Parts: sequence; C-alpha cells; structure tokens
Amino acid sequence: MGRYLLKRLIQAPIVLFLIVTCSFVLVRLAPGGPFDAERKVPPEVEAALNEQYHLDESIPMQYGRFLLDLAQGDLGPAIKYPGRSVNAIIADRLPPTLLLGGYALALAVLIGVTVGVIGARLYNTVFDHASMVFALLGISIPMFVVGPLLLLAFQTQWRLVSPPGEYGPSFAYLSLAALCLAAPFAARIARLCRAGMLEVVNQDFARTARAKGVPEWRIVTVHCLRGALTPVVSFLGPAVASVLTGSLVVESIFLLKGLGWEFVFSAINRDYTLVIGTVIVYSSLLIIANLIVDLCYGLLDPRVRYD
Amino acid sequence: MSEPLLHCSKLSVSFRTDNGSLRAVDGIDLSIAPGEALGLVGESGCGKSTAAMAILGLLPRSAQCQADAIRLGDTDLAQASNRVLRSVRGRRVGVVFQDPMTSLNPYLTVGKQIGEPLRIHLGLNASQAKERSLALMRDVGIPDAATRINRHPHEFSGGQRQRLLIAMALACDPELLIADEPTTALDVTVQAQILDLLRREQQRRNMALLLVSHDLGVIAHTCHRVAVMYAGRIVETANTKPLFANPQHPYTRGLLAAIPRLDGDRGTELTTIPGLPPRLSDGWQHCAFAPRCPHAEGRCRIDIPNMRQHSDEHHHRCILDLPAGDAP
Amino acid sequence: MSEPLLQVDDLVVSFTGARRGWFGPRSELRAVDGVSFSVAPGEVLGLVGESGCGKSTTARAICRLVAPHSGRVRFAGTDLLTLTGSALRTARRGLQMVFQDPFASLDPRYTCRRIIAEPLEGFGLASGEQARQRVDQLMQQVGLDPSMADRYPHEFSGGQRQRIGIARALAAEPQVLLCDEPVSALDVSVQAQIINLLLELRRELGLAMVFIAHDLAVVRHVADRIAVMYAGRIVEQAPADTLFANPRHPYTEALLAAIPIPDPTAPAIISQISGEPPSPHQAWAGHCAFAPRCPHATEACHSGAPELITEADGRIHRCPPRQA
Amino acid sequence: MNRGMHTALWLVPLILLCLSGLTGCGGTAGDTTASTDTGSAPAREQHFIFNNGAEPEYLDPGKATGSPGIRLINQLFEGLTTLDPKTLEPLPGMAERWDIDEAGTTWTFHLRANAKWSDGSPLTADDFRRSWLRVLNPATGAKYATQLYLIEGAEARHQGGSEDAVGITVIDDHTLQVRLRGPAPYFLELLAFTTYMPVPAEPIAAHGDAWTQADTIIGNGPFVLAEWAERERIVLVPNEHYHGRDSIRLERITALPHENIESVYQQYLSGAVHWINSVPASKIAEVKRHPDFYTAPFLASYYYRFNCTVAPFNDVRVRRALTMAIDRQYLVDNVTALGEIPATAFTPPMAQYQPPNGLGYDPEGAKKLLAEVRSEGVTIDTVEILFNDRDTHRKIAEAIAQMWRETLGIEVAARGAEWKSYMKSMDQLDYQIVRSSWVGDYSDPYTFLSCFRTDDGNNRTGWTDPAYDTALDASQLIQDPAKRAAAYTELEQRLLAGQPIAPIYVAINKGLKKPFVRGLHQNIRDLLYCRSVYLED
Repeated sequence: MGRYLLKRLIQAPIVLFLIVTCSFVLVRLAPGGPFDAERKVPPEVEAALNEQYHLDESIPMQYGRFLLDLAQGDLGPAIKYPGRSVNAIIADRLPPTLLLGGYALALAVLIGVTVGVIGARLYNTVFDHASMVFALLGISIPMFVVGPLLLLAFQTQWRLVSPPGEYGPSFAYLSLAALCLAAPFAARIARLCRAGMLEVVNQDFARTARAKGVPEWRIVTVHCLRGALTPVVSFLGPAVASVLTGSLVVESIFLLKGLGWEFVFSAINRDYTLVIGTVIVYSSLLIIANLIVDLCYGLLDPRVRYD
Repeated sequence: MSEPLLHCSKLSVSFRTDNGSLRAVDGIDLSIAPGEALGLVGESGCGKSTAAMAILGLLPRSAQCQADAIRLGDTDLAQASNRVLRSVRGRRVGVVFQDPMTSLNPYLTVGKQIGEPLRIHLGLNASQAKERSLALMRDVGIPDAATRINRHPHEFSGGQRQRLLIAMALACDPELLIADEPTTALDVTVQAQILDLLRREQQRRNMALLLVSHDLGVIAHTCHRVAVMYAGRIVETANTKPLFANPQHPYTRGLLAAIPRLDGDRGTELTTIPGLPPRLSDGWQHCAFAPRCPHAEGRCRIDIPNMRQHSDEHHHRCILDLPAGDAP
Repeated sequence: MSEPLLQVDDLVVSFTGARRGWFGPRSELRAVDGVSFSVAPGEVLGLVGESGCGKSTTARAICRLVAPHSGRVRFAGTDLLTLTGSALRTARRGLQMVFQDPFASLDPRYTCRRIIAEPLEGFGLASGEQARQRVDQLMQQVGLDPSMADRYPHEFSGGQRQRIGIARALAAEPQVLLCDEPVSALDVSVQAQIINLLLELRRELGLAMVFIAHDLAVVRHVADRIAVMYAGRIVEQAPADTLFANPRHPYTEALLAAIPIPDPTAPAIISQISGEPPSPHQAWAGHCAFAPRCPHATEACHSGAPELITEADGRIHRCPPRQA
Repeated sequence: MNRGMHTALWLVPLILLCLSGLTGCGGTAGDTTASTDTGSAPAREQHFIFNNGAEPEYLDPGKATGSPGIRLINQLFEGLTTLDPKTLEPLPGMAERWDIDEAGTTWTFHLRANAKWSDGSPLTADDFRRSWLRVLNPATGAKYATQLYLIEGAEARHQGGSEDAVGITVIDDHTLQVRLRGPAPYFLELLAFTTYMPVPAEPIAAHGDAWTQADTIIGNGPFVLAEWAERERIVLVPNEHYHGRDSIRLERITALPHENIESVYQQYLSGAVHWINSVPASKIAEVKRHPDFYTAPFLASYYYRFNCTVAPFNDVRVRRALTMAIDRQYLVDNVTALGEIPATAFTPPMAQYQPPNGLGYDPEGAKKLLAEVRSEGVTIDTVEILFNDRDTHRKIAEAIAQMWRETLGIEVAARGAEWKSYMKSMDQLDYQIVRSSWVGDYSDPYTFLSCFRTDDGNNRTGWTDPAYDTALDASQLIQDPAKRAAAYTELEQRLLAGQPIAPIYVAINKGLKKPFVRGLHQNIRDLLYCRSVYLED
C-alpha cells in the first residue's frame, strides 16, 4: 500500500510533465497565433507584442523560460488578459468550477446510488422500469439539450430560478446547473449501482446473511452496498474527467464563469500561457481523482492488493 | 421416535423457467428429532439442497414453495411471516453452505460476521459480541483467533473459512443445523477435519443436524438416519446401519454398488446404474427410477409408488420386494 | 518391467510470484518440483493428491500445454521437451489428454462428429467417408449412439460429453492417455460408467494411462501403481496394493485415513493431521513441505530436502526412517 | 470500523451539499435585497443591463480593437469629438469648436474650458498629443495605430521614425493643432474613434497594462468604471466631472460578457437583461415574432474572397462567372432571412455615397463565361469554400456551393475550420475561396476601399492593381465632397472589375430591446452611447 502510494506519487509529476510538454508543443504547432485577427495587425505592432511575450524566441527557448518560471510557480502573464497573470486567473476561476463539479458529483452519487439501490430492491417493478427509462434518457440526451430545457422550464416558464445577475448565481440556479451536469452521471451510476446490487444480492454471502436472520435493509446496506459500489467507484475516475469536460458545456449554457470556460476561450484564442496553465490544473485534478479512486478500491474491497 | 424437532410434510418446490415450471422437490416428508443427525443424500439435481433451503425460505425468487406444514417445534415455518422467519434463521436454525470461498462476505471482517447473529438475535453489544465470537472461533479451531478476528475472509484458507461459517451458524446455539454439502469443496484431509468438527459440535450441543451430501461415505459416519432422494422424491429412509447393510430401493442399491471400494477388487468392472439421472420436469406420474431400474415391471410405470415400511423406521418407495442383498 | 513408454525425469514447472520486500527478488513458485515417474506400455499409473499439489500441472507440462522449467519427458524414445512445432505435434500424437471438465474442453460450435474427426484429419489418419466410419466406430466404442453424431456438445449430458472427450483422444490412436480428473465432475452412477469404459479400453487397446484424481478409492480401483503428490513433489510411489496395505509416508497414511468409507460399520474417518496443504501461491520451501503438518516431524524435516528412498518392495518415497 | 466507513462515505456528498448551500444562501440573500429596493422605489431604477457579447480584451482606448471593448470605452472616454447616437453626426466632445485651414489639412481644436479627467484634474491638449504618440509608438503594440496614419508623419513614426515629425502641435493647454496628409472629410468622425481618445499619464506609468482596473482607471467619458469582475460583469456609474453630467439619466450600467447566445436569450426572456445584440440562429423564427425584435442596417459587408494567385481563380473570368452564379436574393430571403440587403458592391451604401452596381445574378452569362474559359483547355472540376465554423456561414456556403454546382457544374466542397486556422489560411493565401466580412471604422468608403491596396494586410486575396493603389492615394487629396465621391465610385468600379471578391450582402444589426429602454439608437456602426439612454417607467 505504502509502496503503491509512493510509486503513484512519483509517477504523477512525470505524467504531468509529459502532458504539459505535449500541450506546450501542440498549442504552438496549432495554426494561428494569439494576435491573428480578422483585421490585420500592422507588422510592427505584432513584432512588439511578440517581443513582449517572448514569442519571437525559438520554441526550445520559450520552453526553457516556461520551465524556469514554472519551477517558481509562475505560469506567466495571460496574453489575452492584458495585465493579468495566469496564476491570478486560475485562482479566480478554479473555485466556481470545483464547486460546480463537486456539487454535481455529489448529486450524481447521491441520486444514482439511491435510485440504483431502490431499483435493485424493487427489481422488475414500475419504479424499477421507470427509473431505468429515465436513466437511459439521462445517458442519451446531451447536456447542451438538457441545459437549455432546464433553463426554459425553471427560469423562463415557471420563474423558479433567476438568472445570475448582479450578485452571481443563486443557490437554486447553481443547483440547476449542477443537476444538468450531474444528470448523465447520476444515470450511469444508477444503472451501475442497480446492476452491481442485483449481482451482489444474488451472491452466496448475501444468502449466508439471510440465513443468519439479517434483516433485508441491513443486507442491502451493510453486506451488499460496498460490493455494489465497486463498479460505481471504477466509473468515478473517468467520471471526474467527464465532469470536468462537461463543466465546459454547462458553464457556457448557464453563463457561469469557471475554469472550463476559460480553457475553451484560451484555446480558441491561442492564449498559450493560459492554455498551459489550465492544462496543468485539469491534469492535476484528473491525476488526483484517479489516485483517490484507486485508493477507494482498497477501502471498499479488502481483497484489493496494491502492487 | 420422540416428538420431532422439525417436521416437513408434503414439501414441494418448483422453479419458473422459460420452458415452464420445473418441479425440483416433489412432496417430500421429512422429520428430524432433537439431537438427531439426518443425512439427505442423492446425486446432483435430485432436489436435496433445494429441499433443505426451502425449510428456511432461502430459495431464490424464481422458486415457488408449497408445503402442508414445516413445523419447527410449535412454529409453522410454511405459514410464518418474514419477521418470524428472520427470527428463526440464525437463532433456532443455523445454516452452513457448500462453498466457503463465496459464502463469507469479503467486505466485512470475520469478527463482524460471526458477531452479527449475536447482535441481531441476542441483542449483544459490540464488545460482548466480539468476546463471544472469539470464543466461537476458538471452539471451531481457528488458531490465533484473538488477532485474526479483525481479518477479512480472504486471509483465511478454505478449511478455516468453513470453520468460520460453522462458528457463525452455531453462534446462537441453534436447535438445528442445516449443513448443505459442507465438505464438497474441500480436500479430503480437510474434509475429515470438518466432519470431525461437525460431529463433535453436534454431540456437544445436542443439536439436530440435517446434513445434505452426495457422498455416501460422508453420510455413513456422521448421521444417525439417512434419507435418499431421487428426482425430487425421497425414495428410501432408514437408520444409517440398516440402510447401508440392507438397502431396499433399487436406486439405493445401485448407488452403493457404483462406488469403488477400498476393500474391493481392483480393476474389476464396477456395477453401474444404466442411463442418466433424470432431468427435472413437471413431475413424474410414476416411479421416476423405473426407466433406469433393472427390476422395473409394467406396474412401475403406472402410478407413483407410496412409501412402504420395510421394518421399524425403514421406509422405501418401491412396490417391488427385492431379495435381500441382491445388487441391481 | 519392460522398457517404459513414458519416462518423466526431474520435471520442474515454476512461476514467478510477488516481489519480496520493496526491491527484493521475485519469489519463485514451484508448482511441480522435481517429479519423476515412468509408465510402461499398458500400465496405469495413478497420480493422487489434493487440490493445488501440482498433479494437473504435471500432466499439462508433459503435453507441453504449460512450459516446464526443466526436466526431461521421454515418450516412445523421443524427448518431447526438445521438440517444437510440427515435430512436437507428431510426437505428441501418441499421448492424448482427457480433461476434467468435458464441457469446457469441447468447442460448443462444433458438432460431436467434427470434434471427434478433428484429430483424424489433423494427423492424416483418415478423411472423408473413411473418417465418417471411423467416427461412428469410435462413438460405438465409447458407448455413444452414432446417430447422435451431428448434435452439439450442449445437447449431451455430462457423462456423454466425457465419452466424446475420450473418443476424441482415442481418434489419434494414442499409446498413452493422460486422464486429468476424468470423473470428478460426474455423479456417482455416471462416474462408475466412465471408469468401466476406461478399464475396458485399456483391456481392449492395451492403452497405458496416467490417471489423475483426488479420490483415492477411484485411483485404487483403476491404477496399477500409484504416485502420491504433495506440494509439487511425489512423496510416495508404490504398487497400488502395497500402498494401501502399508503406506510409508505419513502424508499417504493421513490421506488413506481420511477417506470416507460408505460403510457405517467401518472405522470412523479420522483426521490424523491438522492444517491444510500449502497453497501453490506460497513460496517454494526447500525442506519437506509436509513437515508443518506431520505428526512425526523432527528438526531435520524442517531443514534439509528429503531424499528419495527406494525400498525393496519397489516402493519409492521421501520420508527418512522413523524412530519408533 | 465498517459502520464508520459507511458514515464517512455518505458524509462527503452531504458536506459538499451543505457547503454549496451556504455559498448559495449568500447569493439568495443578495437577490432579496435587490428586489426590495426596486419595490420601494416609486420610479424605475435607472439601471441599464445589457449583454456585451464577450469579455473585452482591453478597456484601454489606445489598444482596443474588439467591439465589446469599444462599446464600453465609448462610455468611459471621449475624444475631441463625439458622435450623435442616432445619426453618427460628429458633435463637439472634449473640443468645443475647431477651425480648418483652406487646404483642409490643418485642423485647430479648442478644448472645453471645463475639460476634466474623472478624478477632477484638468484635461489638456498635451494629454491628446501624448496619448496619440503613445499609440504611434510601436512598442505600445496598439493594433489600431493605423487609424492615426491620416496625421502627417504618423505612419513614419509608427514604423520607427521620429516623434518630432508627427504633425501634432500643442498651441496651449486648450489648443491642439493637427496636420493631416490630405483633406479628410471624415476626420471629425474619426476623432471620435477610441484610438483618438486621451488616456491618463499617471495610471499607465504606474500600473502598465493593468491600469484599466476599476481602482486605477481614470477616464473622461460620461461614465466611470465602478467594478470589473472579470467574465462576470462590468459596472459603470456616471462620471461626476463629465461636462454633460446634467443630461445623464442612467445611474448604473451593467454589461454582461456572456457568449452563449441561447442562454442569453433565455436571460432576456426572463427579464434579467434589457438589451441583447445577438440572437440564437436556431430560434430565429421564434425571435422574429417577438415584439422586442429589431433589425437595422449595419456598415458591414459580407463577401467571398477569391485567391487570385492560384489557378483557376487567377483568371478574372472565372471569378466573374462564380460571382454571377450567386443568387443573393435567394440567400437573404431563405438562408439568412433577417432583412439583409443583397450587395453587388463591396462598400455598403452610406449617407454621402451610393456604391455602383457590380455583377448581379446572371446564370446564363456565368455559364457562357465559364464555357469560354473551359474552351481554352482550363479544367475547373472542384473548388473549396473555406469558412470559420459557424452555423450561418455553413448554411450560406452550402447554399452557394449548390448554386455553383447546379449552374456551372463545378463540384464544390464547403469546409469549416476553427477560427484561428481559418485566419491562418486566409493570411497565407492557403485557400481557394474564403468567406469574409468587413466592418467599417467610419462612415467613409475609404475604410472599405483601402483594404484592397496591394500591400494592405487586409487584402488577403493576392489581387494587385497598381492603378487602383495610385487612385486610392489620389482620392485622399480631394477636398470637394462630390469629386471625392466620384473618385470612390471609380475606385469601386475598378475593384469590381478586378473581382477579387464576390460581394454578397450588407449585414444588419439585430437584437432584442425592452420597450422601456429609451434613447438607445440603432445606428449604422452599431455604436452605443449610453449618455442618451434612460429607462422609462
């Protein structure tokens, strides 16, 4: 376990370094630069700007400069935000994304596990069929359809939530966004959890528990839930990645200004420094999420060995 | 025979399948006296495990169970509510299953699992339950129980896991222990140890035992009485010694003759029962063994034979009177 | 004894296990540890032992279904372990396996006829109409109705599938059958039929067999000579009657005592030994693997590897003389 | 242990829920206060909220290029002149009057006596000189510096020449003299442009690019920046030192930077926003029925560029044939369908200028022309239309592809590209035909026609005509408006004869505006001047 953790902790920065290096090169290889625009920038101005951001140097030189700054925790100035540093922008934009993502994941797990467990216990009943139809819808309808529909219903029609105005999004509005983001994951989790539960409750040890006179609710919660959650946990690793990418869409639909939006914006604008900065943050989040998921296997299933 | 502890009458189980319903157990009567060890023996698919599980209502959802009565003392389990059934399971009747590898919950420590019936049925608190669990683990011969009580099942060998299952089943001092093929998954040297343990605990606690097994050798040395099942019905029941010495039903005879003996002649042809064990169907309308029986006559294929008394406590379901000692 | 047909010398099959410590070497797991035996033409050698003792691995290593680490397997004068490719296939024709689980070893997409005919065509023994006739003949030989030849494996019962497996093995016209637990998956009444079939084939075709089983009573019934395996080694080898009448190794003794005899008047089953066989995942121990469970074990048993001792009655075993 | 484990598992989502609940509560409480305020006030709060379409890159007048920035800068700063919100007529801004010499090249501006910065300090003629020289300093990196090239010596300075040669003279604190390269009647309008606005000396020296933050910025327009929450909102309040403060009625302006038009539209419907200047293409039928929907002509041209450097487009007949095969009326009626005006010339119609007619829809003529080319052995099998991947552009490209396919029998592929690679392809002439548009910077054809000078960075077609370049330069020396217009017409005819482009339509402004928003005019340049805006009860 200790060795496994150490191995992963050593691996993580190497993986991160490779991702960052690739992104650094790729974003510079992509056609166009930060100052290309519909209206041609005079060459002397472009030269001045390139010099200001050291884009006139060779790529290895830029890379060396970038690494040197990175070592000091400095991600450089954001090209498309004159006068602002990438660090400041990330510090500003990360919390809303984390809040939205965390909220959505929590909702997804809460709804998914509850519906999945109840569905498995009420196997082949109306609830079970209805919830699985909803789950199928949740998986197959994309967020960019669900989101505007939610807005149309709750905001425009019923006036139950107000759009983010002067004072930022309200809790109800944020919940709507989180629900939109959570829907496909809740659906997947419900299906996984239901399938897991159906499999586990039919295993021999569940029968053993029944033979001991253990009440049904206790068989479900104490004996079977952990086993049923194992597929859910393996799903959560990739789910964190999908939630992060999903937050790009949801942030845009719900006009929430998080890091996801910033990432898209910076990539479109070839804001080299901001792209790399967001890539570092996203990759770190993913690496951490996967590590946590791996460690969760051990918590859930004592048979898991880390080698 | 004294007042039975358990008495099942006309117990039937059928399974719903895509091809209609299959009758796995077909109206069997079964009695076990307090402190008695009954062996339920037969080949795979004869319905012996299904019958044993039906007693406590532990069958899968696809099974439909019918019985005139399943009396345990003065409780009729056939009519009992789920609540009553739960209070009987683990408390008055313990169960040991065939496969120790899958029958323990891999996610919980063994201490928790052994302590669970104690907490549920006897209302013990965590520390009391742990103490009793520890004692039980020592009773069933788990070395170093004090440190291993907090381990998970995968850290125990197969034989030890079966011991743990037995400890769990014995936790609340049940009146009846149902052991469903408890040694089939174990090696022969370990099987001997587990049978030792079962016999010892059964005698020590004066507990009734329903031992389900396909292995006549296992039954021979563990049970007082034997019931032989074939195609969902009990075809012969008797005290162990008379049954082995003087089997009445042609199936019982065939079964005994088909086993290679340590004292037999090597390399000789074994006596076999021709044909194959029957597939389950909607129930046989005549003697199910007749198609394989070398003695079968026309009347064997007309009606279901009734249980006949051969001698005291020796009953069989064959309408023919076979000469003593004649192998089929 | 005539010249052996199959001679296995010091066969070792090993797997690498988990790493010891953080940076230590990987431990070595010896599933089969220096097994030697021979089978004469027409002889049946029983190989018994509990699960994980290496008996099935031995059979698989002889057929090269798993790669042996070292040792020699001579069959009909050629060393199988030095051969590869088609040479191996040809040499192996006389050595056919019968598996424990007849269902898993038969391709469910093939008809019974195709399964049995495959070795006929593969080894060029027969084809076309000739093969058809041969398949019918083989099916009759193993007690199957040739009219069922066009059915698929799932349409047969367990015992019948085992007969198909045997027919397939016979199709290659082998001299030796390696039977790996051929009856353990079967019910008692069917088991007897298959045992009888194997005995009959042996009589009629003069087949030699390596008969692997965990049921001592079955092995005793079939085998001329019995080798008892424990933790990857043969601990005792003797003619069947000698072994049963007078076991020499304490493990053999314990094994015999533990057999449940279907006779309530016989002496009760006694568990003479405690503990369980070592798991094949445990690292290889150089000393006597049975020592931890042995009621007679001495200091010496826990250190040095036990030598093979050959006794006057042809018995070979690995237990030093005991002080009474 | 196990029980604890389960509790812990459930705690995680619970804590998260509680946390988000707490932060959310703050927001809800704020909302309530806001609504009680409006409830208690008898009149409508003079708080104008609009969606600005994007986050402005710069609020620095000297550096701004994008319309989100320009839209705000027009409220925060004021040049020597400013424009009438409705007609775009130049009006006195910081200068209260001006004199022009006879040649029309020397302009003398007299600043208001009460010209002040928003911190109350006086605004002087030197502030303008310093601000303009800053733009012309190449190190500043002002992308719109070319707007100042009209000033004598400006271009040379921008390309590294001396500041002293630039024709800007400070006569005294309130008098500024500017010498132009030629008589430019549109100079007064140009002076209202952001690049000509004054910027404060001290904040820029102290904070560099970060000087436009709310706590450091100093302006001279009708409003000042109260808050800039990046990507969230920008809040403006009236500038107490503005010379026209008395006529300002809005108390507060909130500009939202949202880009998702679909959601912004929902926001408008829910009443949270008073004005949006783009509408979702997918809901165009619904939007058109909305009573608040408006459209207005826009000084912008939508057209296709031909790459004149590659075969077969280096043959003008091919370019003409393709142009003639475009049924513009069909496009504006069925594809864009918002009231765009079909155009055969590049320059949109303006007050002083009506563009000449170019080639109209003439399928027979197109076929004949192309047949002629083909008879010379030129093969034209497949052409590719490149466009930046947006729904409208795709639809137009596909419709045109269909027209060319049917009329001319050419296999046409329409390829969408991501914005920057589209730009790159256009810049490097790595295309055959590319979708383009051009928005005028001032109401004079020169802002369009100058694009096609041979060496202009915005040419991007490889088309070159020395006579055109000469005539273009000559037109800048004409003072008489009628003659000048005639010169422009001639230039345009030259351009259309060369046909480096296929004009398609004149674009329009479109949006939704709440009926209670008054004084917000849809002018031809889509310029916003909030000084005239107020909300009616």
